[in-house]
Amino acid sequence: MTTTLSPERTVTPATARRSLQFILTTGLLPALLILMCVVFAIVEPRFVDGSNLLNVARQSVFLLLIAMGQMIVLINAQLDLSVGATVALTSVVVASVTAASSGGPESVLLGLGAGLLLGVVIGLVNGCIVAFWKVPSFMATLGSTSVLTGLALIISKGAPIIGLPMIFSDALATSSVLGIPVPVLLGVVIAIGMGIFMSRTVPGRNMYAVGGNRAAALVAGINVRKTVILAFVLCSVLASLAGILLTARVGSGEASLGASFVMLSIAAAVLGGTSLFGGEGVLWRVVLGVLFLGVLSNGMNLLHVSSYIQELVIGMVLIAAVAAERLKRVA
Amino acid sequence: MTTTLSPERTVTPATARRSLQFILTTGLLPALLILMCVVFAIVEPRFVDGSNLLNVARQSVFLLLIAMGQMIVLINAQLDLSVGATVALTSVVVASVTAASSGGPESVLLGLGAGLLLGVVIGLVNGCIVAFWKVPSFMATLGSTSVLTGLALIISKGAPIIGLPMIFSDALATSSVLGIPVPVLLGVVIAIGMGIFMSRTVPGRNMYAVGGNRAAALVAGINVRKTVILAFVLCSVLASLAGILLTARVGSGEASLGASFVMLSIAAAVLGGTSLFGGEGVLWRVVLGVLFLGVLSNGMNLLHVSSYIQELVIGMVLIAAVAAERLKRVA
Amino acid sequence: SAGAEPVNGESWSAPALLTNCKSPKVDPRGCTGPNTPGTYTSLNRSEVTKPWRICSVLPHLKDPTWVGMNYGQATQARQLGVSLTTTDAGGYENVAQQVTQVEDCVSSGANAVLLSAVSNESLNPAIAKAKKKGVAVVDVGNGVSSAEVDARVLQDYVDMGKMIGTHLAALKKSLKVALLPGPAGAGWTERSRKGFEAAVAGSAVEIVDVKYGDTGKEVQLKLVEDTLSANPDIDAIVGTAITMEVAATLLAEQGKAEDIGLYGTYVTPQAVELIKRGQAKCAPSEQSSQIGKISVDLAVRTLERKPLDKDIQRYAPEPLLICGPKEDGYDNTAKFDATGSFAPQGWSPAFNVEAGK
Amino acid sequence: MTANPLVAIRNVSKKFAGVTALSDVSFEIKRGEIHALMGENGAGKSTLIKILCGVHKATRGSIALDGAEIVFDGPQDAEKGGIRTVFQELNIVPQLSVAENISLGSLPLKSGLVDRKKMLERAADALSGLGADLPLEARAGDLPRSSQQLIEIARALMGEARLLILDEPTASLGENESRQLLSIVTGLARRGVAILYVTHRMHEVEAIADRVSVLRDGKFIETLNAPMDEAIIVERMIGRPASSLYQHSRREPGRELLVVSGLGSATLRDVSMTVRAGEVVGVAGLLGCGKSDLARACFGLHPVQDGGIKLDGEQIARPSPAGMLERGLVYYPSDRRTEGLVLGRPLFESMTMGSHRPARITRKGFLRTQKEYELAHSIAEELDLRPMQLDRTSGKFSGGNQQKAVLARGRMRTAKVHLFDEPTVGIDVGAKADVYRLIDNYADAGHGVVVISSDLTEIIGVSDRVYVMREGRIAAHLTGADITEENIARSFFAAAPA
Ligand SMILES: Nc1ncnc2c1ncn2[C@@H]1O[C@H](COP(=O)(O)OP(=O)(O)OP(=O)(O)O)[C@@H](O)[C@H]1O
Ligand SMILES: Nc1ncnc2c1ncn2[C@@H]1O[C@H](COP(=O)(O)OP(=O)(O)OP(=O)(O)O)[C@@H](O)[C@H]1O
Ligand SMILES: [Mg+2]
Ligand SMILES: [Mg+2]
Repeated sequence: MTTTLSPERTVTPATARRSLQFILTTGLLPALLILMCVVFAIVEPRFVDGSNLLNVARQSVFLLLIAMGQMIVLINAQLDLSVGATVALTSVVVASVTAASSGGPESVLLGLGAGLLLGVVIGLVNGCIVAFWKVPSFMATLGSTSVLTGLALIISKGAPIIGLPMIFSDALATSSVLGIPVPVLLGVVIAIGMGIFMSRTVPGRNMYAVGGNRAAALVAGINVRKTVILAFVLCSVLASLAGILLTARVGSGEASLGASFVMLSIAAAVLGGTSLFGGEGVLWRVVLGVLFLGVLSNGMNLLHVSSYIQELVIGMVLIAAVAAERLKRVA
Repeated sequence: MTTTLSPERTVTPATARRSLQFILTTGLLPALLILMCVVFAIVEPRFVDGSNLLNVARQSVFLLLIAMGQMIVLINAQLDLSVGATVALTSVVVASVTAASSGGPESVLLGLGAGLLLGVVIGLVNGCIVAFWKVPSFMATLGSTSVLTGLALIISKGAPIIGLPMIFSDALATSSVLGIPVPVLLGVVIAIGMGIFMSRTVPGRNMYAVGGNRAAALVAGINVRKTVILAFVLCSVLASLAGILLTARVGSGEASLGASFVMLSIAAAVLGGTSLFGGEGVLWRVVLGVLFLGVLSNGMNLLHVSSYIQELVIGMVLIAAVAAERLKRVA
Repeated sequence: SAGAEPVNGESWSAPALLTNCKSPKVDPRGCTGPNTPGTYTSLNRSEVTKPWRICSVLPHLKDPTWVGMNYGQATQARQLGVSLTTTDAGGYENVAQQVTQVEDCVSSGANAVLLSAVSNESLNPAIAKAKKKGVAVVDVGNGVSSAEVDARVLQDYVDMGKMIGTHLAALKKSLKVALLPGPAGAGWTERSRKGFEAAVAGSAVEIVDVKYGDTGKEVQLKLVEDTLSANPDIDAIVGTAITMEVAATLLAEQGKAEDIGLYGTYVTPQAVELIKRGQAKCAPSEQSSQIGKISVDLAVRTLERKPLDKDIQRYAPEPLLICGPKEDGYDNTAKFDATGSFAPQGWSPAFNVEAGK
Repeated sequence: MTANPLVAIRNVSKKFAGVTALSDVSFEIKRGEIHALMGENGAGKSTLIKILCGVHKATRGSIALDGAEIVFDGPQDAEKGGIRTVFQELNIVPQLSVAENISLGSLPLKSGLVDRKKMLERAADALSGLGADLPLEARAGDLPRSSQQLIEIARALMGEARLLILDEPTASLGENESRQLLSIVTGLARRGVAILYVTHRMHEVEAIADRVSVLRDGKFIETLNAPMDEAIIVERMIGRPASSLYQHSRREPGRELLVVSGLGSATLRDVSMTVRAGEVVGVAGLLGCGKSDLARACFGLHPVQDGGIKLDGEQIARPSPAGMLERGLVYYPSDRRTEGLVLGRPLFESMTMGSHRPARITRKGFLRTQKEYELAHSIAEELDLRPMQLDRTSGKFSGGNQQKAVLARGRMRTAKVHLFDEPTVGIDVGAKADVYRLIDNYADAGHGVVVISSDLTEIIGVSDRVYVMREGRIAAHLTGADITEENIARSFFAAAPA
């Protein structure tokens, strides 16, 4: 009504209200992420360099893939602690296989195939232990972490596996399409696919039901075991893919690769609003969670924050972000 | 009826039945533990040496303390990932404080006091974040792990803190009473105390209620927040005590101490039948869980099993033991 | 196992640095101080009177440095016909685990412990206990501050850091350097930083950034990327061998290979390869498999009471600064003999070498 | 009675995000009276109770206890004020023993430690007062819902209460236990305890209530004095005169759809049952007689050792929920919170859960979310589900409306046989008629329907034939005019007629 009288006056509260609305419905995370980016950009203009932003994207892909898998498992009210060891074993196996191959273009496919197949097998084993033996996933995947790490060490004998064909790294790490690095492209495509899978397909929807109330899902005729096993397989395959891309990027097979992803992937998923108790989680928010962690650490590195202080800050930010989200929901 | 006819015949099935009964009611763990000890003793007689057994006991005390704390938190349907970082920070603080002290007998008390006080503070902070801010404990303690590690690094500047008075190590690590090392004695006394606390006191029982059904506990008039906070405080204090004893044992303050206890303590508690979902757990079984892990690793070391294979074995045993327990319960 | 050397039991000699730990100029804690170049001569199998039982306690067996150490130790144990069992703590964070392993070793009846400590300080009580039980202790690879050890075979990481620092300072160019020494809080990380800082102090080399991080490749990768973004104007990166491995590709990718020199505080076979190919400039080799060989020999010498030299308690293989074609005038890669540093390709760690074989 | 009432509720309003649960409610509860609180599903009864006992805070208005205004910070404050509550949702700790659950929050002490002996004595006393006999050391979670309900009531009855609030306490109790409870309640009232009693069972209100307050859509309508006319109460509740509750059209039963023969399990003994097309078969029995387990066995949720299950002529070797649904047998669980709904997800998801493909809301493997929502919406409309915001999470709906969402399941797929386990638990009179209409329509359409219920009038009202169960066996099989309250009740206790 008063718009004609004083446009400035009414626009401001409306915008403010709309942005408050946005924050309240979509959560604080996007707002925090934007705020953080703005602060970093002001304090350190190099942050918004094209090359640095591409850096952040490239670094985040590995965590993104693993965090998506973790989200899927978390939605099923499970947890996968073995993603790190899966990355390690995949790296070692893929490097061994491709190093022994001809080195032609087919070695890329061979490596991809071997790695993803391994992911399927690991996921099946984890899933079956949880679904059939009824071992809580925390323990099952803690155990399989140990087994997979042992296997990776036995295969690699404690030394990196070298001799990957150049074409492997070229194809999966350094090449780019339309200026976007292949791994980033892959990450985006898979994120979209997983987003559709979780929200628009029956197995995806079933995962929310199984995680939200397992008994009710069973009574409603959902094959709970199949659903849980599928979730573990997806998670392990995504972790394996991350392992393949990492191996291509670092150019060797390493049994020590990936350990840092276990807790980070859970943190990113939860930061993105995924519930640790199942039944809740949306893909695009997990993407934001990953970017949040990536930007925070990149920004602090650019600002030369000491690693000791970084530890401190990351811990506090993690707690504060989750707390803010909770308190907002209550309010 | 047939006892008079052929005593041997009837004794066997009766004994078998009774031992089966024992296994079914108290769980497989005691049986597995005994079996493992027997196997190790046969294959490697040194295993049952007095000195080796004392070794196992001495080594297991730290894990025992932390696993007891973890059990208490788990019974409340929470989780404490920060026990490792608590050990580290305690070590650094206690070493700094005692190294700066006179070195007389009061420095032992000073160190103990500072360490335990730190434990109380860490537990209060963790507990309040969980109880008041409603941050899931997984995230809260993941965050506080990062904060505590940062603090430990800042205080120690990344280097071990030396100069602990001799008396500190003497009193808390090397001395023994009636042939039993002080740390072991402490562990036993605290285990008994905690056992009574959890089974026979109101706050202890309340923890089972809160973990089993929070809403029910709330409407029954139990102060849920207070209970949860108390659990975190107990857990952190036990972790701090482990940190103090470890510091006395290694003779210096280290920011890298303790990280390996996080997963081990959860594994030991769950192996001992504690539920990851709250409301279930008995202290003496957690003691068995700790001994199980301690004996397994000690035995494999005595048998010179390669560390790669050890990883593999521990993982499989962990899964198998939990699975056996589950399947038994279903049967 | 693949690549094992022939066992002939013959004595061998190699250049080494010798330190008298009791000399007034030497700090008795850890026996660091001036050393004199000399030679280390091993025992002959015929001089060994008993099938001694030796334990080796390593921090982990997940990288070529420690696998190389294992190779050297196993090889020398076979040469001398003594038994050697190896345990590893599974990582630098597992202090308590390593203390346990030393105790397990002592209670298993070993005659000597080869201790590659995960912490400079924390193993001291365990060492004292082992000594009390009459077990010989040799400080291997990492260094401990205890004065009770019977002998030491190690390259101090202070010296490693110093070596690369001295080299940079000697270039007499003004260089802006980013230092990525390794995981925060690990003993060797802090020591190499200390050595490097001491060596470049007062020179034209300026340390503009220090970033800690685990030696997992994914961690170092991110760290180097961020370091490059944060410091576009640096002239050199000095880091762990893993840092060199990931940085070489990154620099090539970003077209900065010509502008930024890569230096390391230690090497892996891959890092050596990079130096040879000119993708990295220089890094010191601590000669870990050589350390391994000397450590077993020294332990047996101690047990047999046949010291090489009564006054010398600390031996180190002569450390090597490997520089490649990229570092004008310093290229020595042709002379580099990898067998002193690493296990041969395909070597599987030996956890149990039995006596007399 | 003293001048000021025990509890005075004045202008209480409560808003949740999106809904007003109560608006401007005022009435009083006197000492020693049994005050029934009635209203349709979602009328705000449970919300009002939660405000009275400190679980929720009122958005506006005040509550006075004994003339003094009170503000509770939590249930423990209410307990200190002498207010005891049995909530609609069960609040037991499944891992703890029966005895400990009864003493929850007030464990007896002896020299600082928990006095187990006293705890057991107390529990035994409390339960025997209810005429119940539960194993005191058993894990509460292993007991059926009805026993758990008894535990809760026993807990509330312990200690000195001034106001006892019971929110549908008999919803999952059998006839016997219900009767026992009613007599205890009257006894308490005679001793001066005020009782606030919520139920959807009219005959209970008639039997015990001194006054009835009615809520409709969150608004206070009226307080009626005894004696009361059922028709008037119902009219006040639903805002229009009540129609007849039970519909029962005459049908000719067709072929045998479900044949259960000689079923034996941990709780069932040689149970045989036949369900034909176009008939409604009632299954009655006392608490714990195994009537639920019978249905669960047919659906594959309860493991059986002997006997066979035949569905529409096909012998089922190993029934599983997914397989039985596929074949056209639908089971409606009695406990909506544990087995019916995903409480944290939108309600429509719980309605379509497991039925995406049979309901044809998928295309080429993808969900057609728009169509899904429309389908759920149309079925919800049929069942008069309220409020009609199906994207609210299930947990935010009132108990009765949650129950309706569970009942929607059979409309999502083509079904032949329906097994209803306590289908009207927590459903108001108006909606009950809807449910019975639903059941009758299924039978008219030639489906076989089984109704398992602890409510005898319900069994008699809907069934063409009735099986009565006792201790895991079929104790009687009644048809036609034999279906009477006396006959059924007699079979509860007496040996089965040969
Ligand atoms: N926690 C909550 N959040 C949001 N809305 C709620 C919540 N609890 C209740 N409501 C809403 O408040 C209204 C009243 O619910 P209430 O549970 O009080 O009904 P009721 O009278 O007890 O019904 P019933 O007979 O079905 O149990 C309903 O519309 C319900 O959806
Ligand atoms: N009071 C009780 N004490 C112990 N076990 C009981 C009791 N009541 C029932 N049970 C157990 O419950 C199981 C039968 O439960 P089921 O749910 O089939 O009975 P129901 O007739 O449906 O009873 P309800 O009316 O409680 O739903 C059996 O395992 C029986 O042993
Ligand atoms: Mg209600
Ligand atoms: Mg029932």
